[in-house]
Amino acid sequence: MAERRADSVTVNCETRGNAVILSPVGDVDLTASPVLRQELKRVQGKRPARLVVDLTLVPYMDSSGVATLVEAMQIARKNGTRMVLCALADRVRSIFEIARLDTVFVIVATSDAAMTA
Amino acid sequence: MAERRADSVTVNCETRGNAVILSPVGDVDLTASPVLRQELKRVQGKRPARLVVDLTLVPYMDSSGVATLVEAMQIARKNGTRMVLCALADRVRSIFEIARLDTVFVIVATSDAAMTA
Amino acid sequence: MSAIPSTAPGSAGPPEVSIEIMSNPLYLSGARELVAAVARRLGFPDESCGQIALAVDEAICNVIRHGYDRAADKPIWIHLWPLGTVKQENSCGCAAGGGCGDGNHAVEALKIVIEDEAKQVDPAQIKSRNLEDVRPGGLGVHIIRAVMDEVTYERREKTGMRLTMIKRRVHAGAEEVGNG
Amino acid sequence: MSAIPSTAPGSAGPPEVSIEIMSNPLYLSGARELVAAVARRLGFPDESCGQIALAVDEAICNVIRHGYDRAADKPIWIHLWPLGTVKQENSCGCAAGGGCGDGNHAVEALKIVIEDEAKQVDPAQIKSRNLEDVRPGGLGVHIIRAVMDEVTYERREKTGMRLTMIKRRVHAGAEEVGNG
Ligand SMILES: Nc1ncnc2c1ncn2[C@@H]1O[C@H](COP(=O)(O)OP(=O)(O)O)[C@@H](O)[C@H]1O
Ligand SMILES: Nc1ncnc2c1ncn2[C@@H]1O[C@H](COP(=O)(O)OP(=O)(O)O)[C@@H](O)[C@H]1O
Repeated sequence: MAERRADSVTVNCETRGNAVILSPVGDVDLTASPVLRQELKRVQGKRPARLVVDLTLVPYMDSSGVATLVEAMQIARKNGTRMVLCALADRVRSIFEIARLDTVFVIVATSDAAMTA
Repeated sequence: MAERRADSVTVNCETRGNAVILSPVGDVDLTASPVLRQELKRVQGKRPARLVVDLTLVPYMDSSGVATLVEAMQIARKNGTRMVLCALADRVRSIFEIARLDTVFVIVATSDAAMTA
Repeated sequence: MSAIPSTAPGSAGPPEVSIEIMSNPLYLSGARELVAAVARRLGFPDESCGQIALAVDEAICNVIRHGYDRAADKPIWIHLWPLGTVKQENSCGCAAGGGCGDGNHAVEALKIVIEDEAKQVDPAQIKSRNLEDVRPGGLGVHIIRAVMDEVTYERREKTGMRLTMIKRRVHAGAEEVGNG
Repeated sequence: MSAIPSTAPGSAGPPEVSIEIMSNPLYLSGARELVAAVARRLGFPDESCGQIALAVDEAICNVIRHGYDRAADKPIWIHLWPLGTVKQENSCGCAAGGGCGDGNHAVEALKIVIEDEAKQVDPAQIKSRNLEDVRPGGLGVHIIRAVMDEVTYERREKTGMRLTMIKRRVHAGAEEVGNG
């Protein structure tokens, strides 16, 4: 399995009440998305009430990253977890728009807003 | 003559009392340093008491940029202008250190400090 | 119809920049950063530079995943041609060590060609799916067509595939999706 | 003596990444961004990535300025070899669209070779000046030698020059300045 590596992407994880906040750091491309995917699987195994993916420190994402988040959303729906994305850079937001997924995901501006969205 | 171009480097210019503050925006490499050089020549023609080069928005500089600043410093000395560099990114500061010019130039941390250094 | 005729200045002759990488995802970031930096220097707006980087990334990912079935040691070539006139005003009376090269003035578009030696497929099979069906994957070709002005897949003469993409610097009107 | 023997894994065989650019300063930013991104992805610390970008930039500037006398339409080649073992763990059981390639684990160093077809000069003449003498210019070769671990200039077989630079990922001790 892919491990977390500073040279690809790092995924920070924080628990706040019923919510788990995952914050990937770095470009989420074909080398990095398996790392993010593994972290998502791990925290989703705990079936949190809320899963926030904070993209503040993700300057770039390609469709492999988007696919990873779509898969996580499907698991979240099955588990009854509220999944929210926050703090998307313009460049990252635009790939969700192009893929017409900007209305499929719950996307908010800040990590604070993500705790109540 | 080289013109200012957003796609290479832009040089903002501000006058504050006896001081002229030049703020290049962008990488100062072989394509950009002639633009910076022209601006330096232009403002040095006015023989200001103080010339501040604010490098806050310069993420990268190569030796052509350093050469341009050395030339400007020699003109400043001849003219009796106090020339100060401020707000160097680590990467930019290190090229001055490698070239052993970090003690030849007056280098300060902030643009405020540059007004009195 | 192509808005940039194939006879536009710059479209003939060797590419101005060529990259050859091994088909290892390790080199994706290098390839897209190069292409984005070249586009920025040619005067493309930031948003377009990001789109060009994304299209190149998606295209290389597809070569690695579909063309080479994830083999990491096969060649992928990326060639860049600025279309229009690249002024090569490459000297000036500047200080020793100073240089000059402020010369990108009339670039109209960037042509990007990505080639491989992978298996040949029917270009008509390289197409996007219905996006209404929300599921992981199946977005790459849609993204490439959405962000670039012209997109053409074809078989190379002997082995492998060739993808030709054009991004215009200034848009005449609404974004067109090329047909290929 | 070289700390990375020329028999180190990865030093034989074709380069993993090659770039060919026209000798136009327009393409400097693309070349240095690619090399920095590759180094970052191979696990080099940020400071080293910046140094590698700087050395590549200075070396290309010198080819343009001294080798080609600022002609903008001549070829310059940049080749990259990661030395040590590049794991090519390039598949995993991930979602459609997800990929894998987390494989750079034992890279010890990056070898960078820059070649041109310019005039041939005595490698001994490519040297830095006395830095005590503060004047514009004359810093490029000093910078290259200061930031890279090994630096060798040589004549190519027929035309042009070849510069071989090695940057180690982890430093055994103090920074060495290579002789060449
Ligand atoms: N470079 C390529 N070589 C061969 N087939 C390709 C290539 N690129 C895309 N395809 C085909 O087009 C389809 C759609 O690609 P894409 O939209 O990127 O989604 P995905 O790769 O997730 O299936 C792929 O499933 C594949 O059949
Ligand atoms: N690629 C090259 N081809 C030929 N000569 C070179 C090359 N690089 C450097 N030199 C020689 O080495 C000298 C020192 O180069 P450098 O330290 O970069 O300073 P500068 O270029 O400002 O003179 C140059 O003046 C030139 O004579």
